[in-house]
Amino acid sequence: MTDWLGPEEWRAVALSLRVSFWATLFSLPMGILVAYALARWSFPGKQLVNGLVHLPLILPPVVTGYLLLLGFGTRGPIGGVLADWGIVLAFRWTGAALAAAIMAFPLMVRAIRLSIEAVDPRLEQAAATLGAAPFWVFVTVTLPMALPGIVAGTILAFAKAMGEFGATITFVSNIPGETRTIPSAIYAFLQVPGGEGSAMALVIVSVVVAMGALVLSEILARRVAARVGGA
Amino acid sequence: MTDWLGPEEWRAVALSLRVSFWATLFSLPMGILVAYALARWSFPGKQLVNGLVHLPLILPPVVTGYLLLLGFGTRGPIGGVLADWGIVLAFRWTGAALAAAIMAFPLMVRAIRLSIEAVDPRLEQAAATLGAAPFWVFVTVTLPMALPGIVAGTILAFAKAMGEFGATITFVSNIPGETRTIPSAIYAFLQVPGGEGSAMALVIVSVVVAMGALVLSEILARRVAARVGGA
Amino acid sequence: LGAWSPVIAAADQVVVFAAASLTTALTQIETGFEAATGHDLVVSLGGSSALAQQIRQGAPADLFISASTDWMDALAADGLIAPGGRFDLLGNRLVLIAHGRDAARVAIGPGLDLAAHLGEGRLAMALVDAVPAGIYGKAALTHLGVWPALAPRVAQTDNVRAALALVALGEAPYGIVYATDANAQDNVTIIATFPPDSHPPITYPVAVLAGRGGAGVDAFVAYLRSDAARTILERQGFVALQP
Amino acid sequence: MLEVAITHDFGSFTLDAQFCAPPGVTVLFGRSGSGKTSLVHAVAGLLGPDQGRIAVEDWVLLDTRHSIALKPHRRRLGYIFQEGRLFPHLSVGQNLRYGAWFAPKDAPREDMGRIVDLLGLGALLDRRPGALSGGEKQRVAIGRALLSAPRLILADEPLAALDDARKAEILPYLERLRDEVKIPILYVSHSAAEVARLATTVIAIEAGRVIAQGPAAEVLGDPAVLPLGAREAGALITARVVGHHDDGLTELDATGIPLFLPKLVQAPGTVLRVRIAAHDVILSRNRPEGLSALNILPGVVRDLRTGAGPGAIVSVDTPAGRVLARITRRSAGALGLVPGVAVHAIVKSVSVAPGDVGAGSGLLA
Amino acid sequence: MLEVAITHDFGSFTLDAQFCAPPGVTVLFGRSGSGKTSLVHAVAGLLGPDQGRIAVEDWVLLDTRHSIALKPHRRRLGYIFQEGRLFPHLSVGQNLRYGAWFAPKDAPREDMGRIVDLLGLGALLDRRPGALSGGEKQRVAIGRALLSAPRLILADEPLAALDDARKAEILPYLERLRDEVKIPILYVSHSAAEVARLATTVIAIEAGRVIAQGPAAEVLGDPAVLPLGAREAGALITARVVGHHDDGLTELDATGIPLFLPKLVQAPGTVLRVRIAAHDVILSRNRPEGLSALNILPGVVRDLRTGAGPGAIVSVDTPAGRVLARITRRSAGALGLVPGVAVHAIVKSVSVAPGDVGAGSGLLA
Ligand SMILES: Nc1ncnc2c1ncn2[C@@H]1O[C@H](COP(=O)(O)OP(=O)(O)OP(=O)(O)O)[C@@H](O)[C@H]1O
Ligand SMILES: Nc1ncnc2c1ncn2[C@@H]1O[C@H](COP(=O)(O)OP(=O)(O)OP(=O)(O)O)[C@@H](O)[C@H]1O
Ligand SMILES: [Mg+2]
Ligand SMILES: [Mg+2]
Repeated sequence: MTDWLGPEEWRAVALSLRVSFWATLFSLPMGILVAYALARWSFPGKQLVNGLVHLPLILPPVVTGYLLLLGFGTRGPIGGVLADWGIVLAFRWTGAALAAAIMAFPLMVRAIRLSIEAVDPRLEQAAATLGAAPFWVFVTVTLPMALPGIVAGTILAFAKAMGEFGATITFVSNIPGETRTIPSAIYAFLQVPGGEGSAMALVIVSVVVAMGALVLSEILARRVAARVGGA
Repeated sequence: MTDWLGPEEWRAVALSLRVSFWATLFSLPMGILVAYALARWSFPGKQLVNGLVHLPLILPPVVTGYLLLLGFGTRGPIGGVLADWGIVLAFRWTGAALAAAIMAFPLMVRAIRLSIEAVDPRLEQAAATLGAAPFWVFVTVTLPMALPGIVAGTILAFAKAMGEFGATITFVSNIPGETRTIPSAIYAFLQVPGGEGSAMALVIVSVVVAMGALVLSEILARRVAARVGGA
Repeated sequence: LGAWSPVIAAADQVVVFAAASLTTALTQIETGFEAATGHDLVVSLGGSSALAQQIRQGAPADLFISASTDWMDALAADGLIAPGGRFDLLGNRLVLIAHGRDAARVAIGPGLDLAAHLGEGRLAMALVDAVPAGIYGKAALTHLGVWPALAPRVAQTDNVRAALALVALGEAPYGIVYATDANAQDNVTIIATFPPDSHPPITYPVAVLAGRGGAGVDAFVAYLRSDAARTILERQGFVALQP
Repeated sequence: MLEVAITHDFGSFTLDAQFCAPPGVTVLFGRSGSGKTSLVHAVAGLLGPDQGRIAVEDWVLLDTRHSIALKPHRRRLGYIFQEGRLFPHLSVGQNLRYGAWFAPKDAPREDMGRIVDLLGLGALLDRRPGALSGGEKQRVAIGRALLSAPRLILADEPLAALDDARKAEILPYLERLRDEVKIPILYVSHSAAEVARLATTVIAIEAGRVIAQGPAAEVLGDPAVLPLGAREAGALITARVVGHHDDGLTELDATGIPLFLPKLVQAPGTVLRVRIAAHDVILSRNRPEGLSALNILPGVVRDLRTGAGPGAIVSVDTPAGRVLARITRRSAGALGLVPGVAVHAIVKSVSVAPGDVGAGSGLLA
Repeated sequence: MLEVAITHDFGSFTLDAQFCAPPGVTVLFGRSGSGKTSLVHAVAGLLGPDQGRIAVEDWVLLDTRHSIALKPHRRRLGYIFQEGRLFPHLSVGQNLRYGAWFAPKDAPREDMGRIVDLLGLGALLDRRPGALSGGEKQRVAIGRALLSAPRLILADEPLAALDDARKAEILPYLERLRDEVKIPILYVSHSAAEVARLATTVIAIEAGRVIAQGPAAEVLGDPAVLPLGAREAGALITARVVGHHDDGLTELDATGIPLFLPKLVQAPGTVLRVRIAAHDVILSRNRPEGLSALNILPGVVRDLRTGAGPGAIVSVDTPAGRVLARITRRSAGALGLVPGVAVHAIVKSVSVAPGDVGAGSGLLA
């Protein structure tokens, strides 16, 4: 089946996996933090943070990509600062990961937030009376109890990252081996006569990968729920 | 401020609101049903349903739009049947609503599912012993207890519908007044040199609308949670 | 070359940002160029507007091949193009297509009553104010005097391939696309070709970007002008403009 | 008549129990973890046992052999859960009315106002369960079950969270429910006082099995059958109300023997059960004089059991029925108690409440 | 010494309570909804009262005037909640060890194995709380709090869900905790038996206010102070273990009067408190002979209170201390009981357990 997808396409698949993996991994701690803050704290500007997090969902992806380009491009205010530190995002796979992470972030945060909100605060109180400081209450009670939602949110974010196109191609372009993810490759194929077959092959690959992740997450979540359940 | 946005753009805003509103409203019952089934039932093919629901998230939007075109176009198997009943989706705002609904569906289902899973089954048992048949248990206990998640999922879906572009333009193209939503208009502006200003005006409108919905949902959810809370 | 290049081999790496409609042609040109010169060609394909914006934001491109002159002009105005580095690579023809393998041809002229042909159906075009194929199509229909009648019946897509797909699927009975797209598509028939004078000339300009250059870039520019490239482009249905 | 016969394997724990619950209150009695809640769950349909049959008269709720298993909502139960399980999104009033929404139109109903008064919930109707104290929650749970027009009441330690005063207020209501409405009540309790006061039938459970069952008087009156240690021993005897005296005492007649109790509400002629706990009885060879205790039953020692401890249980046959006394072996020896010896059982009158020692309401001696 | 003085307005309910809890067990006693749990929450830091001060010795937990309010996790409490609150995602063993993870290294610790044995949790360590019975859950909750090396134990009706046998097993442990470890225990209970057995100090709460507080002997022994109805009345007297007899009885000396109890574990010489419930006392003008009751205390009537009911409470001064007797007005009249009259208080020996009537463990008479 080596000729089923060409080497270029396999590179796109590998790149998409890498981009989605790192995008998900890096946004997870931030996602948990933001979800927790939105679920349990009240602070000035909370609605603003909430709005910012959801922005990528509301905006057309092209706009998000455009804004990323303006902000994180080599000439952008943030991109310039990062470049001085040796971190280059523009037109790199790291930028693709950033775009994917930002696009997937609202989904991740929503899922985690809902499951944190569902944790019974009375259990957190019980942990506090047993001497657990807020951080440890979070680590030993809130986090494990919210695990099904965290798993769900993570996989959702991964799936979204695998499918992200508009923001990615606008921000980091479509450079083979560097930023040409599966969706970008599909786009390129669809732009030329006769490319539909190759596009479909890539669609199938990405569906298989994402479905695999999804089924895995269901199994994980069920196992976790069985452990936690029947309180 | 009438000249801040042209009449064309105001039409796009009105259309986007209409499309998102109906997309959300129509997918809500279905979303609740699917979320409940995934949360509480086990049936053969459950993983398949779960996968199908998430498909629009995984696929590049263009592919989803193309598949919609194949299935729901006037010549498509489903579109043909619907056309016989007088329901035309192709090139209509109704089609735009369908595309938006399908793209937003995974987000809605995930949020609702998580909050249904968080409802204590022992309360549902208690309702059953008091004579409530499963449907009534659902309506009087599960649904109200899951309300914060349902509100969250609905608003998430609405926000997503407001931002949907790729699938919509591929499925129903861009017909002013009929299918030219805010994102289509923004995209068009961004394609021509010097169009960024007009694009940004529309971005601001859509951000304001979606943020309004978001803040509203937070307030609603908080009120609901306060009613349910402290069990 | 910029700091971007992760591997700097003995041979140069040439980065080309090109309109997505050139995908197949550039894939073949890449193979030929790399075999012939030993340089490494990297092609990033996308919408001309997105690519131009990226170049404005400092994208590490050596060359830009645009599907319209507008964006090239805009870059030129910004001073992002190397002086003397711009030329028109190729041209294209705009055609009217119909659904089906053997639709009847029509004559394009002042008497064309496309609206009657359409009936309840739609005319598929790329975005008429934004995407080059749509802009050219609108110009042609305006030139023919039928635009006001047709405007409400146009289904605009975000790119010309999507317009082609609508016709191929029969969702729209007619469409206006490039000849290059229509040639390769089953299930559509070119029923007329718009006269070149009915719309601004369709050209794909190429430019070396400001501050770029070197042996690799020079070699690629030379290759683009070669017969080998010309053959490839013409096989795709383009009109090669450079001798 | 509720008939239950089920087996279920929990892995680490096996339930294997058969019992019949005639009309009235059937108390499931047993230590923590013995399987009481699991049995009640099976009756409610919340636990689907591996095998078994559950029926109320000829209305079959479960029969695994014939693949019958009514869904919980068709069983028309009023289940008072061990942990309340109030609906947090509904007000107290809505919680109380919940069951009535689903009850058949023609089902006999309790009056909402009456139950609210009885349970002291009047001031709480608009509150949410989240803002209630533990005992308040449990009272709402009781009210909710009673108001659902059930054909069978299941109560899992419904009074454990209540103070004695509140218990004393609610118990008579449960008694009336038992006596007036002909619905079986399956009642889980740890409290001997509650058991004595309410039980028509007692089912003793140990490690998932029924180790004793029968009429309350029998199970609680026979120390050999009683599984839970002599502490719970006591006898139930039947008496008729003779009349009410001016000093607040009610006189009963227990087959010729007068008994005095704090004023009862029952009309003269009413027949009652009274419980005499074994640890409340003092024995005397001579008829004692000049004591503050008003109730003295003459009788004959029937038998005497001693265990490993310092105690002994003496059964005394009196005209009113058998009475048990828990005394020390030392006293038994000192008084020369052997079967056939005539003795007087001195009963502290307060102990002779309407079946109830622990939760009686008046002052007496 | 725990000092609490807080006010808090719940809207429909106002808490306004001041009390001191000296070392030992301080029982909060009051009816459902009186504010007991709210008070305990305030001590734990789970409720931030509008105003007030809470301190253990000179360690201030809360002082609204100086804006001090320690976070719950800094208060080093072992809180046994009314509703268990076990961690559902941890096994029973992990639940038990939870508090120890956070306790200071040098804090004095209970031995895990001992507590596990005591609470009968050995077989449950690998289970999850979801698969436990109600009583099992509560036992785990008790163990979890005890194992967290607390400086103050808060217990909100910890034994309500347990059967008498299990209660009887755990109570002595709580007693030992009270006597051996010098940590204050704040204990909410409805059960007079538990109160009598454990309480050093009793705080009676009614509608959010403290209506009586003081040493247990005083509050429980004075029917005028006792808020909760005469049923709970009883006297506490102090006695010293004299020796253990062969027939399983332990002899005590209460200021010259011998008392016999079922075998106790305490060594001769130990000083104990024993409770004599008013309703377990029979009065006699003459010294009674030939009775199975072993414990008879001579004394003099101090006073006699009658209420609206048929009962009377007689205080009798005996050499061992004041004893209360609950008798009928009729008997009081018949025996001619007025202050100054000499009487004998006949106490059913089983009633004289180590402070505990309701949960005593042996047979006696
Ligand atoms: N959050 C709240 N809002 C309003 N009222 C409340 C709130 N929490 C408790 N209450 C009320 O305060 C009173 C005291 O409650 P608390 O839980 O302290 O009672 P308690 O003495 O522990 O009762 P129980 O013995 O039934 O557990 C109750 O009347 C209760 O309804
Ligand atoms: N889902 C389960 N899986 C395994 N064991 C279980 C499960 N549910 C209950 N058990 C076990 O079954 C036994 C009986 O539990 P049950 O709740 O019926 O006891 P109970 O008699 O009601 O006790 P309590 O008086 O403490 O409420 C217990 O040992 C318990 O641990
Ligand atoms: Mg139970
Ligand atoms: Mg309480």
